[in-house]
Amino acid sequence: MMSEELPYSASEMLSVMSGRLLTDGQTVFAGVGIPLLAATLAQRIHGPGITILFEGGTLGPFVVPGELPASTNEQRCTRRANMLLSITDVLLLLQRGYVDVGFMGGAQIDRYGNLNSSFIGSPENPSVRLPGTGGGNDISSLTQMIVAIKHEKRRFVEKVDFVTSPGFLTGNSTRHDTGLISGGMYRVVTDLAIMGFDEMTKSMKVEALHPGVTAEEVRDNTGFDILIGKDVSVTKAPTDEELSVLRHLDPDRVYIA
Amino acid sequence: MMSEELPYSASEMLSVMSGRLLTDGQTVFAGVGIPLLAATLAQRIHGPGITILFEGGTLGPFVVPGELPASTNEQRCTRRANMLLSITDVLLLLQRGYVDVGFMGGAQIDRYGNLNSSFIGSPENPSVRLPGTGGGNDISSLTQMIVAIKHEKRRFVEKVDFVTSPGFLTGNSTRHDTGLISGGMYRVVTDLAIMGFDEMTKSMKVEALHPGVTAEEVRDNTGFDILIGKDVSVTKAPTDEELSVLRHLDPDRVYIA
Amino acid sequence: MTQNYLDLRAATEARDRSLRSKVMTLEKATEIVQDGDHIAIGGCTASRTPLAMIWALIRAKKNDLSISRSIVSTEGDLLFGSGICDHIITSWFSQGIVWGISKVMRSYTETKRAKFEEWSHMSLGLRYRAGAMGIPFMPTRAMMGSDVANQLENLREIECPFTGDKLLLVPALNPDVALIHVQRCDEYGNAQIDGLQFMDLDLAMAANKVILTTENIVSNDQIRRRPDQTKIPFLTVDAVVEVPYGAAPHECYGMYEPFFKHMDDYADLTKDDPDNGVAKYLDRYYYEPSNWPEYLSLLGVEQMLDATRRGRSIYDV
Amino acid sequence: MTQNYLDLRAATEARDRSLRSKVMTLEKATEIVQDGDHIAIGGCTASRTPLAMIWALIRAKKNDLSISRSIVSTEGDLLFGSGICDHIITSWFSQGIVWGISKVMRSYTETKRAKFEEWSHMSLGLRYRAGAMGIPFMPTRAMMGSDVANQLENLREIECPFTGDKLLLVPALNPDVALIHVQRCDEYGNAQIDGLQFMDLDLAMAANKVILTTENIVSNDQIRRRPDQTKIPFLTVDAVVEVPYGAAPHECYGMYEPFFKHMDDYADLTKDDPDNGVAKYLDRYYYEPSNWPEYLSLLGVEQMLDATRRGRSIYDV
Repeated sequence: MMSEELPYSASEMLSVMSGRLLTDGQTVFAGVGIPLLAATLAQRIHGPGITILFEGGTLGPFVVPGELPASTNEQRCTRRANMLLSITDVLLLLQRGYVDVGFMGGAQIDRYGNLNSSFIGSPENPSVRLPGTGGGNDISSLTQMIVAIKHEKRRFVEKVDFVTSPGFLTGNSTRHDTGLISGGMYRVVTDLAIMGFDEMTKSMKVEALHPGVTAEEVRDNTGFDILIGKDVSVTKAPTDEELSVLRHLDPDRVYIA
Repeated sequence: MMSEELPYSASEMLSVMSGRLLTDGQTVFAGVGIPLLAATLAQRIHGPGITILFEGGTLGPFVVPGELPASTNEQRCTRRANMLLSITDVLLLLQRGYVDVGFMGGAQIDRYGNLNSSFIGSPENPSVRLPGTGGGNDISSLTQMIVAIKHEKRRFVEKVDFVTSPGFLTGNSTRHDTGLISGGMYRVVTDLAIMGFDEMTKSMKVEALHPGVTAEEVRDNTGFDILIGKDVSVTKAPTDEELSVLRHLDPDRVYIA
Repeated sequence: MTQNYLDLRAATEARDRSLRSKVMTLEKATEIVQDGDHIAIGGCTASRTPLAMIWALIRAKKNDLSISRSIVSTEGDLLFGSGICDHIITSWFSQGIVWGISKVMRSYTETKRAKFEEWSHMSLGLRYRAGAMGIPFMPTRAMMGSDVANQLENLREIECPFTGDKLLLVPALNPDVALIHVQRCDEYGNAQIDGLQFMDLDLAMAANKVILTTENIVSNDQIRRRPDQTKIPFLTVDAVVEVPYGAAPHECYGMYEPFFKHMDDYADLTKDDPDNGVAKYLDRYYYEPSNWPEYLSLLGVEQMLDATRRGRSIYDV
Repeated sequence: MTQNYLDLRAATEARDRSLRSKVMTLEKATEIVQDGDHIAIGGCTASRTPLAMIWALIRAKKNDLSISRSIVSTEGDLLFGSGICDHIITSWFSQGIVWGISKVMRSYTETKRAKFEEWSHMSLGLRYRAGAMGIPFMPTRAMMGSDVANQLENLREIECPFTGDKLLLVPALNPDVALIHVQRCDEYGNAQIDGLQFMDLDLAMAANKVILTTENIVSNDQIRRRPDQTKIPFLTVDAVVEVPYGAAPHECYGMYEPFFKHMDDYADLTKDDPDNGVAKYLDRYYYEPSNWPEYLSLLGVEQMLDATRRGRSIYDV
């Protein structure tokens, strides 16, 4: 876990690190919260040509600092947008292949990058009925994914209780074989590290550690046997510029607290 | 054929007689020309609640007298319309079941009400390549049809050279068996008579003769053995009111000449 | 739920689809909804929710409704809590991300008093779209391989006869009634919708009947001046009810944003004892007021003005 | 014509879809079209036909194009007559009902110098829609049993796995390039289309590349003020060309009606000797002018003013 004296919160870390994964010119399907912050941060810092899509039906909005939307389905999401579409049509952009990256969170993730946002416990007798997939299943079925999630053992599990949003299913070619011939997990970003997936087995693998974090720490906070790449790099700490842009976007610290 | 001294043209006769077949409150998919005139006439005379659809994407327009559109796809069609839709969506209203009657013409019609507007002669080596189906095939596949056509032997043929718009195909249940489970020919209106179709065999049958026309005349102008109903009635001649509305709509006699 | 095509057509044919006034009261409009019906709700999450109509249906003590909606917010709690519905089909069900998981949804589903049937967002949209198009299914490339699909019975997989691709077929959904709230429409039901459309256009076309609530009834002349702005045609509409602030305390694009304070209070009320919380809320806001303006008075003029100021600001660009 | 899904995605992925200016000349835009391409044309009959772009493609002497359009008018004659295209896919092909059957179409098809591949109007629309949705086919209940369907090779029939209904599947159509003329768009390609939309929205989404011609380029600020009026998103667009009267002598909704006298003259010219008539027309209007304003000058200011007066009248209600 982050030590107390770091000059940024875990959420700020997630936003900065995942924002850096986006490339200029990409079209990014983002949920509200950290994904939206990360994509907007990327726009301001290095990717002015990044286009954000919201599942409520918004294409290419300018998010107004301090007026972050509470859902993807309200008018705040549409401010200075290039276009509004129906929900079904904006999601169909994924199926047509117009989206480069999907960007979301999740309650649980497993070794193969499957996400659960439906049930904690068995679906028949859950201990918690979660809110459900929303567009998550569609996004992860149809495009390359970045997941931003806090690194905790209860979240990083051997097998998710329920596959809401498919990652690589049970690894190897199982995702492709089930009919999901495009997309797949690209990166998982946490407050400890950045993970990718083994090219063959599709098992989760640490690609980079955040400054001051050890591989041991990552293992301790992961509920399955996570691969550690041989050439694990170390990320650069969030810069002052990044943090100040983030804090300008979310002055009330609704999402970055 | 109409004798010379009648106080109305064959096209006026077609417009009046087919307009009378529409009922108030119906939704009518109409082509330009006689179908449009007939539907508009019906609106003004007895069916103010009739809604006209054009395949260009217009729902419920008011046609302006003297500004009759030359096609269903131009702005004149949209004057004071209730809604404009895409072509595909307005045609899908037929498939969804929102249209009561389709209304069109055709170059050839046969015993089972199949229409040809594609080829005269064989499709491989036609003597005339006609303009094609447009929405005709969709309309006749998906709803009940009224056809307005001049009664000539070369138009009323045993078997059309090409089934552009399906009627009852080869009669009996063949239309239904091919997958067209709704719609079908309802009436064929000519300058001589009004035809329906035998309930069992689906062969064309004279239902009513226009004033002064004999069954013999109809037979002579029909290229197949047409059924004559036992209780053939006689239509009422176009009234002065009907003719004056028509001539007001088309003062330049573009379509009613 | 996959309706026979000829039955669907017969139901449509039986409706009076002529250009006629359909203006009526909320109370009268509730008679269009039959016990046991499947009702589709327009809008999404806390946006353009037809809350006035839902309010009237709850007061009319309907029974055994099933409901579908793109994303379900507080109206889902109230539908469960009032007992008029025990089956909701949606992709996401909670008040909104900032308020956390709905305790009422949890309480009702975890005790199995009600069912939350989960579909992916797009697949539910495609079900309405297939219904709107008069076809029995829509093919899609999503949802395969997931437990979301595994839990659903009414799906088919095929190999594409053109390409050999594996495809999932989702069945058409033709709701018995759709409830849609719009900024304006005429007395016949020609509706304009500003801003986000959500799934409402497909809903109107798919449903067997449509009840429109509207902030404002405008003249048919105004509609006919810009027919390319009409989003829902009168043909599909069976009732038009003028209800200002008909989505409050949710948002209506360009007119008012959510009544945030009220939404916070609701979350607080249902946090610790969701069953009693929702019951209290229903008593106070749904059963006790004698009419819609009284309901709005309880929300309070101050919140109305605040929500309206924020709502209008979207055009100040 | 049914494109492999992964190839389609790869082609889309390879395009620069960022928010960047795409403004260029007609001549430059012709370079986007490759010999052998399948080109979809927006508008319908004599409405919003992207004639300036077609004019430029004919002048650029493209080869071996195939073309699809909802309904084909005089531009089909010119595409055949110029030799840049010998295969047109459409539901109806002639100048317009009032001018009778196109003699040029007859001449070219009856002598088998060119092919007119006939689909029903809706089925062609559904092919574009499937292409726009990223699915390989769309089911429909039309066209079965007819010779229109019998003449086509690329169709499949299935029994619906939900209902047992017989359904026809029409294959997705993803054109290499779509040409679309609009009233206004910004430099990035966000387009507003007034009035009749025809099949243009599906076309833009289905195509691998899109060339927009526009009466007027407006600022991105203006677009962002009413994002619910954007009909085609910049993402899909590869070229933006500002061409006033870019559909003349056809119509552009709300701006000008068809140049009727010119259309009558064209019909006369091609009536008796269609091959020579169309060749003469091409010489005079397509090859001889050195630029688009010169072409418009040949149509004549008087006809421009008349068409414009009639065009604007649609809003005088």
